[in-house]
Amino acid sequence: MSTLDDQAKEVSEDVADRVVETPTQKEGNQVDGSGGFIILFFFIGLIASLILGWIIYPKLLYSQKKQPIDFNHAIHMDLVDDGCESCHFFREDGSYSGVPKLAQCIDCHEEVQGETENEAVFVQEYVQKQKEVPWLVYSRQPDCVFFSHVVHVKTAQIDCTQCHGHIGESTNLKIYEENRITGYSRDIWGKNMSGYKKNSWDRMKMDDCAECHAKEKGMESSVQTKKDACFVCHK
Amino acid sequence: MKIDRRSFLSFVIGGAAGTALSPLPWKLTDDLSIWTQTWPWVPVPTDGEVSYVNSVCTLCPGGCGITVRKIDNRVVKIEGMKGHPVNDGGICILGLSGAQLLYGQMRVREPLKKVNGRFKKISWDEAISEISKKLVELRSKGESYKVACIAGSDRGTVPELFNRFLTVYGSPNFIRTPSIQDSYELTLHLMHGVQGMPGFDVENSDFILSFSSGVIDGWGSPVRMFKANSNWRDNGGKVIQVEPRLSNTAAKSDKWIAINPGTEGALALGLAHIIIKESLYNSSFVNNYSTGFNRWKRHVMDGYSPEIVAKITGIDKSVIVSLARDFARASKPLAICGRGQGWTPGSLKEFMAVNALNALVGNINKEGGIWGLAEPDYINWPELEMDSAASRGMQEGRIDGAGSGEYPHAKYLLNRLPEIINSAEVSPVQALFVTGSNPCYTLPDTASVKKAFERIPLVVSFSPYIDETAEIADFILPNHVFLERYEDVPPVAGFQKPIIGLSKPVVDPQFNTKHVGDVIIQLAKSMGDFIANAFPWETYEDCLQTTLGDKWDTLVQEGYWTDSNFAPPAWAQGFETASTKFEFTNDEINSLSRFSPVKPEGDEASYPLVLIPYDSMRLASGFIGDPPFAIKTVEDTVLKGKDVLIEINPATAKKLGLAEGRYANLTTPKGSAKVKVHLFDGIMPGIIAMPRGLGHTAYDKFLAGKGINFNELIGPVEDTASGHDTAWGISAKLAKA
Amino acid sequence: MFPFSFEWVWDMDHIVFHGGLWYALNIMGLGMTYCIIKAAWDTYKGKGGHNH
Amino acid sequence: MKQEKAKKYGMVIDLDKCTGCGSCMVACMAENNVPFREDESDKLLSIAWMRVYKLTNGKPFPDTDICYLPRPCMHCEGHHGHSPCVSVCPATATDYSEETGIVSQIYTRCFGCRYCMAACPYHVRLFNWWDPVWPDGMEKSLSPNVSVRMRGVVEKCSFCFHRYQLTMDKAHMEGRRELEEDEYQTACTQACPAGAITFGDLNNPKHTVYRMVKPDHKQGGKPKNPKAFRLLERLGTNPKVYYLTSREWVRSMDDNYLKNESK
Amino acid sequence: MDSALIPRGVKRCPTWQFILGIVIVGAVLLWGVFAMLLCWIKGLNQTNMNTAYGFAIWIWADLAVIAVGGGAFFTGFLRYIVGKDELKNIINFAVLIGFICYSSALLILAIDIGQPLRGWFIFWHANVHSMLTEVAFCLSCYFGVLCIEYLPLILENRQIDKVPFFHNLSHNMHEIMAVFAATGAFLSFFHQGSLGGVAGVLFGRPFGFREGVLIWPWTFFLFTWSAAACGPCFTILITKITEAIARKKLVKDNVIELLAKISGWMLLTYSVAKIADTWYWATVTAPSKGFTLMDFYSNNPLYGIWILILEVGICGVLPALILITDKGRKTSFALWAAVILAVIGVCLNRWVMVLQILAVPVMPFISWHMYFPSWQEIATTILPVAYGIILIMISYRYLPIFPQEAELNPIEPPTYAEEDKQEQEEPVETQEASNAPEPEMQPAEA
Repeated sequence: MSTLDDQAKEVSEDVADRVVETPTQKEGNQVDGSGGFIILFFFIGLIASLILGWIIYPKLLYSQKKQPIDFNHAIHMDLVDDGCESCHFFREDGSYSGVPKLAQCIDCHEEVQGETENEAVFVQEYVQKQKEVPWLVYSRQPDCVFFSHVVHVKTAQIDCTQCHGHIGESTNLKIYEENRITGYSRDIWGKNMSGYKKNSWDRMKMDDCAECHAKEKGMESSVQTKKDACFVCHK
Repeated sequence: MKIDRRSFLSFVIGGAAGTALSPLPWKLTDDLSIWTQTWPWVPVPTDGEVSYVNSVCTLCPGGCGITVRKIDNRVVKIEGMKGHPVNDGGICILGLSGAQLLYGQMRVREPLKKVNGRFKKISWDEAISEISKKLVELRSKGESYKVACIAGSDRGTVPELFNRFLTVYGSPNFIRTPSIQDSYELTLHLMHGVQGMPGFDVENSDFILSFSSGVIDGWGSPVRMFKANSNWRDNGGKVIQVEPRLSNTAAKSDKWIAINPGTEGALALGLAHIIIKESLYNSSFVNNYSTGFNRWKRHVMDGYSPEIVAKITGIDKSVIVSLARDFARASKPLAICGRGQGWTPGSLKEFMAVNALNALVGNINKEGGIWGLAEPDYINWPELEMDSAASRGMQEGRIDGAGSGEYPHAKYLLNRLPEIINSAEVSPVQALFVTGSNPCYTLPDTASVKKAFERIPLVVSFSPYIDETAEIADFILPNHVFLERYEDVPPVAGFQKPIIGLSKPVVDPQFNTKHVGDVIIQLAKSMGDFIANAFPWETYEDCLQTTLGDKWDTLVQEGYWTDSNFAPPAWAQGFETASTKFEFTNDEINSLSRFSPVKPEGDEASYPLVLIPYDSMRLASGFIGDPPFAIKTVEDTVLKGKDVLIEINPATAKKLGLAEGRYANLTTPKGSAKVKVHLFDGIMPGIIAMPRGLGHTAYDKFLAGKGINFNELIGPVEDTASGHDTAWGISAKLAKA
Repeated sequence: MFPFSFEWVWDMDHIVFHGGLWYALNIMGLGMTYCIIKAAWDTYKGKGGHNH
Repeated sequence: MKQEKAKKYGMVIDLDKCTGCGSCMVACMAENNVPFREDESDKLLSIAWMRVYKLTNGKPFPDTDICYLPRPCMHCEGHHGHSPCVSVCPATATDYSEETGIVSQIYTRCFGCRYCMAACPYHVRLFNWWDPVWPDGMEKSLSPNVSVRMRGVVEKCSFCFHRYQLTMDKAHMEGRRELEEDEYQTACTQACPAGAITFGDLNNPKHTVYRMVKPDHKQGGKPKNPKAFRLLERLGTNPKVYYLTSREWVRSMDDNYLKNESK
Repeated sequence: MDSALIPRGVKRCPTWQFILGIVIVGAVLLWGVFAMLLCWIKGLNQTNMNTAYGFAIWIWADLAVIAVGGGAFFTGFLRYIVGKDELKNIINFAVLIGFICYSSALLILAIDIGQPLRGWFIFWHANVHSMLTEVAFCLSCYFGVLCIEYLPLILENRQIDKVPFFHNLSHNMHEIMAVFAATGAFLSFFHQGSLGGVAGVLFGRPFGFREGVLIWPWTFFLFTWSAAACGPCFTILITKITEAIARKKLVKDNVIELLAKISGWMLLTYSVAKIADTWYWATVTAPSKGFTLMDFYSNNPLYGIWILILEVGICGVLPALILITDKGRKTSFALWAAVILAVIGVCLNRWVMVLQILAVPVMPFISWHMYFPSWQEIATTILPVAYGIILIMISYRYLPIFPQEAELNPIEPPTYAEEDKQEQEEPVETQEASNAPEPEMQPAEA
């Protein structure tokens, strides 16, 4: 951060210099100055801005947040019978429970299990105080989105990894990178700033939903887009 | 190395090119637009598990079943309960706004005590002990009868707890707020010999003759009446509305008959005249199951010929005659009365005249008719043991004079109280409890009500909301709102079957409030001895559960209990009068003053117009004020900005030089107000109408300060027969402002 | 706007509309590019300035 | 996945039964997180997806009559889904679904040009002139099923589409693809104490609305029911909200007519 | 002080006068900017728009400003495509006016939309069936063209022109200007039309709706036509005003007259078409939707049939007749009156096609909607006027906008080196046009 600030200052000082200089230069300067020199400056500008845009900007844009508890999915997966749905279950009305509530955790974690420090903190800070864990949800979508897990998981039989990747096999939770402007996780735009994605779970923007809907569902119910209607994924 | 202008320009161009090739501008643009979609100051409702809780709405006496939709522990929406005998899924505008009365700004969030004119926080224990001390002091002075309680109802455990407390404390002054219930109860008592409330089998009637009753404007149990109205539409039932103004009921009725206000009783007697004259009455009922017919007939035949009635009511003679014939010839005709939503009792003789119509056509105690429903009998608490102080206090007459002297039949006469207090040297009421009511708003002549209340040294309000009465109280001990508390809901206004509902806590109390039942129990316990002993329950919930006994489980599960086998008693058994017959008249009735149209207060010369109130479903005018959603739906021809619009016939307006939307000064003998004018063809010339439910000074910013409270402009007019308030309007003057 | 955006449909409406659009944008873009490059070339060749 | 038969959700409102009580309006507000402000008496600034108009016959006392006309979004089908508003939206923020017949409005897409408001003759489209504000604590009554609209966008009645989504979830959970008639009902329909509103699939012969306004092909597709009409049908908006009335003067207000035209 | 920047061979007012002018107009501009910021920060509740008036004065201003800015494309079209070479003497100014009009239009749109930060959705998520999309695309593109056309003018500033690259760039751009102009004309044809289409496609609004060909309603063509007719009139009007204020002739009469003549014929044919359109609409289109013509012009306090007569007759046919006659064009008063009427006419037409559409009740049980703009709306609408005046002041002072100026107003000593003396240069660029003398040009020589 500090480096950028400094740079910015330098640049602005440069500008100031130039501005003061300009009126004094007058016509005399017009003829000199070699073409190569100019091109060099072009490249300096080009590279500086590329660095700014590709490297510094992402650093500035995302804040790094640690999860309150470093949850180990892998361990839990070994212990449960029903895969992801053991904890991330469906309610009877077809709604999806999402991130488990403390009440579910307490079923097993009434007492400290194992010896990790994480576990101790969890039981002390949350279980005993009956406080919900403020999990940071990597896949949290904007409020305007209606995502039906039941349709995707039960009806279309889509594997959880298709969107969520292999988080179920992870032993710890990665740093949550929050977009300072939008407040959403970096996982929505994708780790790659250019928006390039290798895996189906690398990005969770509307176009990714639309792409799959066009391919798999082949609906043409929208009069405007000849694709799936807006009021399918939006509320 | 010299950096000149061109180099710099080159640098800038390079920078621009690089920036364009980097994600910065594109992602920033995208993110900024996402930022506008998730502005931090726009709330995002949290998701959670959906659950539904069945309960009963107690915002009005309608007793509708509600299904409350919750997300985790939040009330998100209130819906009508499907299958509930009263409302079967339907719900009124006030019930729908109920969640706003739970979370709104009008809530009193903790017990408050007025110190030097301003409310200060106080703990529950302190508040109760201070009140208790004051009560003990009064009692020890032998002034226990100077304690009074004003309640919105006298049925159900909470009013009964108050009543019990007062009794064992030594005061007969439990007072119910006035409504048409007073008049109907008296009518039933005198004519049917039944102690109880009327049940109207409106659903099965095929001809409704309504004397200014707001059948679909909130009369009775509103949702039930809406449903009945739709039934009539489907099944060919007829509704005739007799009313000076084209109310929604009048507009939706099959025929609207405009009548001079206050003369409805005369019309009823006029109809009776024709029915008798043309022998259209049900002779089997009249001859075998009624008494006093001939005596009453004379009175009707002498005084109420169509010509006379036409003159009094302003209705064409032929209309009266054909109406009488249609009514009598319908298979299940039902005449009902009580103006608007029934907030004022009205003239007893008018009620009796209307009820006599039902008797004439024999539509009493049978399908599609009216019958008396006995008082609910589920509250069977242990006999009270009274000490001498209590007995002494109970022997004092009621402060409002009800039940003795001039007013032998009235149970409660709250309308008389302000005058009594204001005219006494020292207020005869030294301590006042107010629960489930807002007399400083709902009683006529609010200025004198407030003045009287200010003369009472101790006023305790149990309102969960900061209403007008709470504002002038010395203590506010906020009750839970209906979504936070248990309470039994005794039979519903006008419902034809005995039914008990149970209001349940849907969410935990949001604030530091306490169930009013618990407060009374705690208060009693703090006073020791007989008083404490009269309340053998730990908590109100305990009391309620014990009281309801075997009905408790049904109530918790279903939300209501109803006597499904109930049928009205047959004509032979239906009347508990001395004659065991329906009594058109008897000595007692005869001794009361005769029917005469009630004149509005004020002289015609200075007040050439007549101001009447009207009720609207969109404006809660009872002890609860309109929540934000409800007030939002009020039309701009009723309320514009902070101004109320007065309905006036264009012809009358023209005479007064008033135009649509213009300001005018409205003056009555009781007060004056600046109002706007709304030209409305549906109102009789010479009459102006104003909605009830506006002009609150308390509540939240969404309601306070909007419009004028009709009750500020009217005073009570005592019914010579019963002592109840019978004012239906007041003389008024309207002038350009 | 682009064939990969959600709203794009391969139909006449889009082809005609965006065809026109891209045609205009290209003329402007290419025209300006031509002018700039030619101006740079001319300058390099020593044209312009006071002497015209 | 097999495509189900297209639905055409529509509404029939019986004006003879409507009492003008306002329940539908508040049911809608409470269901759809509609904001409220201190002064809502300027109805042209007030947001109410369902608005009840008060019609008068204009006759002097005592022949005056009034009738209430609840007006949700008509979800016009127009010509092949080109309702007046859908085709004009420059950013595809509003759309017509052939699957349900519902005109959708996506608040996060809308950038507030208000062209759709100019296009809609029913004034069902409402603009958020202000930031929505819930006094402290009142945001607790907000429903998570409907997104809250920010300032600067247009909103309108959605036929409570979120209810469709939720019941569809339930159906999928139970392995069904089709909904029962009573499973998906709008908030106003459910709340109406007079039972004046009926909602359902106009394409489904099993649904009540279908029977109520069944088209008569001999009459050019107008409903057989002589009491039925739609608002401003002559404009070609092809709305999916039908009204029933037995009053002739109300009927004459369903559209604009020239003097010499007989209804 | 700024003499080095002033073009050769012409005289300009003293700097202090110039700055004073800028400051006065600048104050108005700042007022507008303040109102604009209010609208952005507090939202559109600052306006008097409402559910009935989703479009209001801004959209009218937008349409009007684009219509009168149509002079740029049409003059360009005549000059470069048709080959009316004389028009090269006014094309610069036409371009400048067009540039001002279009940039103002874009600015107003940016204020008008509820979510300015999402404005780009109209491009990215374009719905090609919406006339507004067409407007947005063509408007932005054409604004690009105007920038391209305006750029060489800037480059011709005495100082900038000294830079060989800029000189060459300007030269090269002139070389292929015909291509740009053609593209501009193409784009303009569509966006002027689409603006008409905006109203014409509203089949829920019988007052605005028109039949047409394919996807284009008749208003599409009428708008293009009227912009082509009235745009040049506005160019002439502003030229005349500028001349009046500068108190010298800037464009030769034959140029003005040529443009006026073409405008006149355009306006006449437009008026005929408009009358035909109105006739068809009043007798066929509207009645099919249950409306008579008078339904649209009665029962309200403002919109009467006078508005139609004023628009089509007094501000349409009348100026057209003046402009097509040689005498009319040559009579100063008549020319002034004609161009003013034509401009009023086209602005009135745009008002009617935006605001009257919304004022007319469509549901039979509602009444007319009346509207008056809030001060914020007025200020933001005046903002572009102030901005335009400032831009004209600056451009006139420093750029060779009028190629004939030097010829028409020769300066005594043909050298210009000593600009310090101010002679009796008239006060230039005070925005009051009203008190300027009749533009019977007295060449401003000593």
